[in-house]
Amino acid sequence: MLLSVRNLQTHLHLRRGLLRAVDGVSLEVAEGETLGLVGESGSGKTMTGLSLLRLLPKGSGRIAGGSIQLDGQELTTLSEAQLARDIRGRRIAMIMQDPMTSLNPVFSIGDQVGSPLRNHDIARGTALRGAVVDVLRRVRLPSPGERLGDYPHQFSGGQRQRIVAAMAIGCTPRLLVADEPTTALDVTIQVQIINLLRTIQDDTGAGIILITHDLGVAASLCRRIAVMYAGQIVETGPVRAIYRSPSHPYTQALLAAIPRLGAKRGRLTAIAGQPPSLIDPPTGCRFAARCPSRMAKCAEAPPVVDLGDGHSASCWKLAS
Amino acid sequence: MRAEMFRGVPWLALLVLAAVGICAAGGEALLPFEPGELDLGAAFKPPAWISGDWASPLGADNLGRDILSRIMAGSRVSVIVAFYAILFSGGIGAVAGMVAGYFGGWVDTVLMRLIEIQQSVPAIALALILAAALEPGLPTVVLVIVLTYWAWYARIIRGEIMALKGRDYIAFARVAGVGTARIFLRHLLPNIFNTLVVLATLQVGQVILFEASLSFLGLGIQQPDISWGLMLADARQYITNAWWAITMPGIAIMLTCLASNIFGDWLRDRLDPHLRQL
Amino acid sequence: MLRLFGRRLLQGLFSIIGASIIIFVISRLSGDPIVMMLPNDAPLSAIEEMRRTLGLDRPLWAQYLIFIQHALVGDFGNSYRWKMPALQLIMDRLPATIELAVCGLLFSVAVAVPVGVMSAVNRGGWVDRVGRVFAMLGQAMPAFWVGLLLILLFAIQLNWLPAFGYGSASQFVLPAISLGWYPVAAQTRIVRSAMLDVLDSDHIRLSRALGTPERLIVWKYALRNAAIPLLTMLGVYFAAMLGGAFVVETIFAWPGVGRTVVEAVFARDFPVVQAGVMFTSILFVASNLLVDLSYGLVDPRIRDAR
Amino acid sequence: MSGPMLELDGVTKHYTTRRGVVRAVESVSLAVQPRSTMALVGESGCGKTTLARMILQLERPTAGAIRFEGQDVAAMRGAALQAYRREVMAVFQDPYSSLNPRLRVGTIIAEPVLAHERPSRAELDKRVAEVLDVVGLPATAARLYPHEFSGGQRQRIAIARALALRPRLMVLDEPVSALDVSIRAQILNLLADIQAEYGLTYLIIAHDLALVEHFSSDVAVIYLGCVAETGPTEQVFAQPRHPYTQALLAAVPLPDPDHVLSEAAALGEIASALDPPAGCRFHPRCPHAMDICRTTRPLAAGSPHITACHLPRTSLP
Amino acid sequence: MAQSLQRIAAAAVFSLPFLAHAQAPKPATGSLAVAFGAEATVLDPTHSSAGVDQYFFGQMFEQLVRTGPDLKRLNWLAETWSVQDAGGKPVIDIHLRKGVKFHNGDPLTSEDFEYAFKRQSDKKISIWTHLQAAVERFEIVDPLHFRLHFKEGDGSYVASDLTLWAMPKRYMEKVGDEAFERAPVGTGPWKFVSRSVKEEIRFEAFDDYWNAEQRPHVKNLTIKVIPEDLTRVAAFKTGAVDWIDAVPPAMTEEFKKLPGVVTASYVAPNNMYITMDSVTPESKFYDVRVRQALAHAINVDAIIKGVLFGQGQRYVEVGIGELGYDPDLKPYPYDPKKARELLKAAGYPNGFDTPCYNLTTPREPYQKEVGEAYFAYASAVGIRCKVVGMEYGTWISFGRRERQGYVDGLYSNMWGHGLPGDPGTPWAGHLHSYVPGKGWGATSTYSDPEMDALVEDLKREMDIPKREALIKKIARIKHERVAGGLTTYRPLVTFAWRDKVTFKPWPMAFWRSMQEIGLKQ
Repeated sequence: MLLSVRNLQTHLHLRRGLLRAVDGVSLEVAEGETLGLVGESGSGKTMTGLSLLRLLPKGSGRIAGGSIQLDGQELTTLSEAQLARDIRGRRIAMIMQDPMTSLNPVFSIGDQVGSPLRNHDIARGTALRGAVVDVLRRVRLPSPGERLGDYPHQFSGGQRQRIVAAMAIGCTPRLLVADEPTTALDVTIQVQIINLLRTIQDDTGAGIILITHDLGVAASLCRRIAVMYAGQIVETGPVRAIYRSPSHPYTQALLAAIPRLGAKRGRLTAIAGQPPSLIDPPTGCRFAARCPSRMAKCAEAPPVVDLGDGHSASCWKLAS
Repeated sequence: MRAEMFRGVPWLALLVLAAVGICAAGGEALLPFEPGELDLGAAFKPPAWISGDWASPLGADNLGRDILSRIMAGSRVSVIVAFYAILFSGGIGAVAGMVAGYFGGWVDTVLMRLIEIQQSVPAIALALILAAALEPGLPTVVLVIVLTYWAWYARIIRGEIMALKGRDYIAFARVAGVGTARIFLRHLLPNIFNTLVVLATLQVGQVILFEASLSFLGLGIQQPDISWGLMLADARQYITNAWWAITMPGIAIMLTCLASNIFGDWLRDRLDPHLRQL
Repeated sequence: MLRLFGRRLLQGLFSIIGASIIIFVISRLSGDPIVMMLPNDAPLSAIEEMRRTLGLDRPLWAQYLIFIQHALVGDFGNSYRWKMPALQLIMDRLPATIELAVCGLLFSVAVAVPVGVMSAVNRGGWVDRVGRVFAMLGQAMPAFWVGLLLILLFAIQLNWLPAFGYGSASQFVLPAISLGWYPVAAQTRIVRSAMLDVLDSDHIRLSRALGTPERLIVWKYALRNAAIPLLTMLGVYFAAMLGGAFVVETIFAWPGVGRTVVEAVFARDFPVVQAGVMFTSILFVASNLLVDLSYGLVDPRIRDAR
Repeated sequence: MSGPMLELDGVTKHYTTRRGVVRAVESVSLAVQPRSTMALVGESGCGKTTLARMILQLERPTAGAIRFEGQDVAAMRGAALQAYRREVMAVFQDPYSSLNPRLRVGTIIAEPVLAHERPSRAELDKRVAEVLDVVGLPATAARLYPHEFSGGQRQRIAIARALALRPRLMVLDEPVSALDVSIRAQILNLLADIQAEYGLTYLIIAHDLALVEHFSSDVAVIYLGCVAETGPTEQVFAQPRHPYTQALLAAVPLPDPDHVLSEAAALGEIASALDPPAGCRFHPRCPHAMDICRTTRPLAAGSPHITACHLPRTSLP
Repeated sequence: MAQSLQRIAAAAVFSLPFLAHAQAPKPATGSLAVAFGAEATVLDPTHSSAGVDQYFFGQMFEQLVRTGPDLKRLNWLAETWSVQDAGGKPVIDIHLRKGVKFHNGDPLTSEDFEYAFKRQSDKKISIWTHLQAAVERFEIVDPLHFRLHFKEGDGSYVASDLTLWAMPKRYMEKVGDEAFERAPVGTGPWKFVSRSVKEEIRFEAFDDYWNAEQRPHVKNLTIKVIPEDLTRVAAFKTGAVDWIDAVPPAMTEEFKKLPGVVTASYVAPNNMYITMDSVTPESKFYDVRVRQALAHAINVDAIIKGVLFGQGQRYVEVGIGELGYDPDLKPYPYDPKKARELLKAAGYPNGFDTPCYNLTTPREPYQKEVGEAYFAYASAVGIRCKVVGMEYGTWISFGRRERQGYVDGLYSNMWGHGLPGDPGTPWAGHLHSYVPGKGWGATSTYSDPEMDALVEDLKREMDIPKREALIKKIARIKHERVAGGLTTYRPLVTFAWRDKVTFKPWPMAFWRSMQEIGLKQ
């Protein structure tokens, strides 16, 4: 297994109290596989992604437990320097949500795309330029050779996201964490980036964790899906199983709550209430308060029920 | 909620400010001596812990006047100058900034040009000439500071208002037909209030220093009024005879400025974190 | 770019004219130079004649028009006291003041940038606290007091540095510190907060995620971003330095414009006051233009936007 | 049946900026029927928000007319304008910026009422409680400040505020795009209920095509300030005629693992409104672009399903 | 050296120094840097508008007559001169010294003085034309002999060392005024080298200087300008300069104790007094008893000791060394009881309130503090002062009759009598009653026909012994009536130099003349 996360606990020490952003997440990503981490804001999906690289908010964020193994190497015990040298950008790279802000406005893109290559000793000196042009070509940036001296503002949103992708894949990482890579883009551009990610995966064979709230994007790109709610994974499984036969009440409700193109007009099925606070989360099933098929048992933590074919969900309803 | 509100309050700074406030408000009643009272026999009496006595704990100046009494009396002038200077510069600046920021157009253009003109004349030069044109003294010092600082407020408030103007609640108020007066009073003013408070707090120190510089050049507060800047300027002639005469009011200035800046910093972090750069 | 430059130039010109009107009017209100120039026992007729010679009997607006007409060709009139062209008097002093202001500014930036960066990096730590208090001290002490204390300590007690004079590098040290300490606090705050913002930005997070060493992140990638707000304010700080020079020059016997103008104000030597203030205004406008132009060097967005 | 409630006739908006003239909206003509829901859909920067702001009289059109029940909105002054302000309300996108943080919810909701009427204290409280009840919030909410509510609840407050005067037209500017999926449905349902109960007309601005299809009765697809296609939602979505509409619809990823996206539907990226392409504004991205598209602006044709495209209608796929 | 001053008696005015021309002096070597507290503006004496200008031009230019270190008047560029009578009108007859050269080598002739006279009488150039107003005609007899013909007597002409400065006519006509200002040429001991305004002026000893005995003994002299007291002191203490001007009074004691440092104090040519309106009957000070009460109320000696650190010299109307100094004229003793009695007699048993204006810009050291002390003493006997501060510019026009009218209340004032001193001009200005447009009583607060006549006589009197007697007479009356202000003190100025420096102070430039300065061999 390329990446294996076991019982990850990530805490944020805030003024208001201890926020359990990620509370016992386990997941696996195989080589060449795309895992979709789907959830609403505050569900802990981004924190899970950041925990992999230990890029938590300075001062307040801390991995409190669990293990993260990349190709069998434990990452949680590595020093900050080792992480920076061997892991970040080298073996695990990241693409962030907003292409408008994830490039440094005052450095040329040649410098920025070249930076990981330099830092990880992939290319230096005269070879660097060629390497940068090459990687920009791989993300299909038009005429890359002429644009190395240009600055981010001279590119459109879609092109910038390509440049960000180029920065990420420069050192041919084994795992790519893409955090909402298309959310800030218009639909017609979104398609282009989705296709780019697909191409990258075909080229490099890297594993991808796609973090998104958009069930459509997840469906179009992922082989497996993990649904997060309130810091925990409530359901995980192959993409078809999740969309065709969702088992957890939350997954079901989520799919019912979105309007679908081409579907019949009618009343949407809303999920009542709001997600719980993660500072003092309820014991037992965290979705219980909003769940239409809530039972008395839900006051206790639900078991993970294996539904076969790598499909599992945490729910008392399924256990019985 | 309450505990949250007082978290990290710089108590020491507040204590200093409170002491200054009490000295200023207490007036004559608190003073150990009449601050203008001469006693040539006691000239350059050192502070109590050196070889003086506890009647004049901080010693006496060249005319034998009790330094502690003078510092306490001087606090009154500092507070009065700061109060009026801040009231008027803040008031004028806030109104100008609000009007220019909200209405934009030529009003804004005129204001911006005025601010630029104001900025291109060195404050001290303007102060000097103005103080020379009018009779130097407390009202002139206040006027000079107001003329210098209103633009500072106006610029910042204008920026704030322009940002606020883009807020949807202002847009909604206009859509709903809410009158301009009410938009100013209910939406704009309360939202710049914090900024004003922070700016005013930060200005205290600047006012005190400004007054000191003017007094140093001889155009600030005039006797028989006593101000810290004036004491400092006067005592520099005796710096090697009686270091305490120049050090004590200097420390008073330093502590007050530090305290008001620290308090202002804290207020800013509490009320208006986006003003961090000021 | 050129168009913008032209517009800024026009705005600057407008400011300078505005400033000249203000200075002209207020200084004329500030009293009569004649009584200062003539001996006490000069007869009234002599006073009247002097006033006529200097054109002080004309209405204010006429005096202003004459003034501006002459000023346009570089003639600010002769100093009443120095009997030499006011322009020359000011121009001769200007280099010393500019040098002092630049040194003061350099001192403040040289302190503010490292302190601001370290404060931001070690937010809430002791470096942050100590650095900010040091910076704040400058904002809490009158410049002339600092100057006197520095002379007392470094010139008289320790005899390390000269207390006065203009020329050698060591003579710049004490005046530059007295002048430059004041804005350190504000600059530190700008750098610190800009650094905090930048360090919290997506692109720095991405840099970090891609394994850029912390040293490079802070001193290369973040600092250049954080320098922009400081750079924006440098024109304003330069003006503040020019203003501060009025006080500091007196303490350190600095042969600059500030001292000349202060003395001219006391002597009601209008041509010198006007020329002096006009030139500090022009300097201010020019430095702001320079800052505007130099943004482009640091911020490519602005380079293109114009 | 009377005429449209709101009519846009050749509405144009140009801004002069330092960098040139931004042609944000170019000759837009639309008609909104009473009790219908008209959706303006398009990608970011297409001018849909500018259109909304002109309808709300926050900006004035450079050319063209906006008519509300036959009256020119731009010409309104004084009492007429105030009357218009009473009929038209808005709900904005960001529930955090649309409520003044320093006012209590009760005051916020009462504000439009107080701008037009002088009700007694008790009556005002009653009306505030009523609208709060309509949006599903308890009457006690009136005493709290906005920051004490979640995003979804704030959006309910914003709706209550817009509803307080019982307006006839409501402009909804991306009312749910800042909200989470599970909350979105609540708000959309609420808006639908309110429309049904009070007979409101909605003008909704959105970029989410699925939402538009679900929520609106009519739709106008906007590209770079121009209307590409407009008509009854069902018709437009079922038989999109404009290549841009087609591209948009093809690009939406469906929550269906078997759906295949096609990239070729729209080429390249959106041009800038600062220097829009001549002729048909979509032509640089259009897979069917012809010579005429590069030079001549296509006229709008058809009824009620209107398209602005040079392609012969018959040859359209 | 400081004590020498105390010994100076009434001036014996004429003395003719016998100067050896026999051997050429050996050229001076070495360099010296000194620091002044104030700076001259112009270098051409004719352009001068303030006494401080003498600090620089006084080193380069010379007059016909000069006062020596012992305050005796010496014939300087004039070998001999005398006041003669020509048909009822006075004439001053002058013979120039032979062999005097300008720095550029031109010999000094009568034409140079005629040129100086013309320039000084030219309103376009000079503000001192009134000093020449009484001169009718300048007559050149031969290159070394000329006469000044007067319309009427002008006592101040004699009192101010015959006012004319030796100006190099040929050189000036060649280069013009502006170039002259940048490279002045005189006959004095120091040759101009360079100047940087607000910074320094450099001189070089003039090898061909006519006076072989009284001359500098160092080649290069740099005068630095350092106005701030502490900075100037620091410059001296750190060795950047070896001689400083105006040691701050508070530091004089400390300086006297410094090893290897010589200090000396001299009386500055300024006379301090307190003015009050004695003309308007409504004025509280119209009554002579109130003025006398004030005179008894203020303890000037204590102020000199306490506030001025002894850096002041008490004077009564006329100072020591001045023409007409009268050792028998004693100040009113400090006697608050007497003061209260006088007030009571004048109808103010409970005293009264009055505004008191204090000059806050220090023209003289610690002047503001002295003012505060004056007013504190006055208040103590019942002349209750409401102190109002005045900045210099305001003060300058404050007492001027044609602008201000009479000011209610007390204000501190000053008008220098010069060095060695003659009160003729100041008395014309503040003792004579105000006559609009005539220059009489420009700042006067007093009016008395008897006094007016006496002051007018003094103005005309050119005969020194008669003049002296007249001054003594006026001083007595002035003192009795506390007329034209209550005289208090003359400030002292202290110089300090390292003992490797030899320095003999001459009163020119208020003791800052570098006539005799050098380095010990």
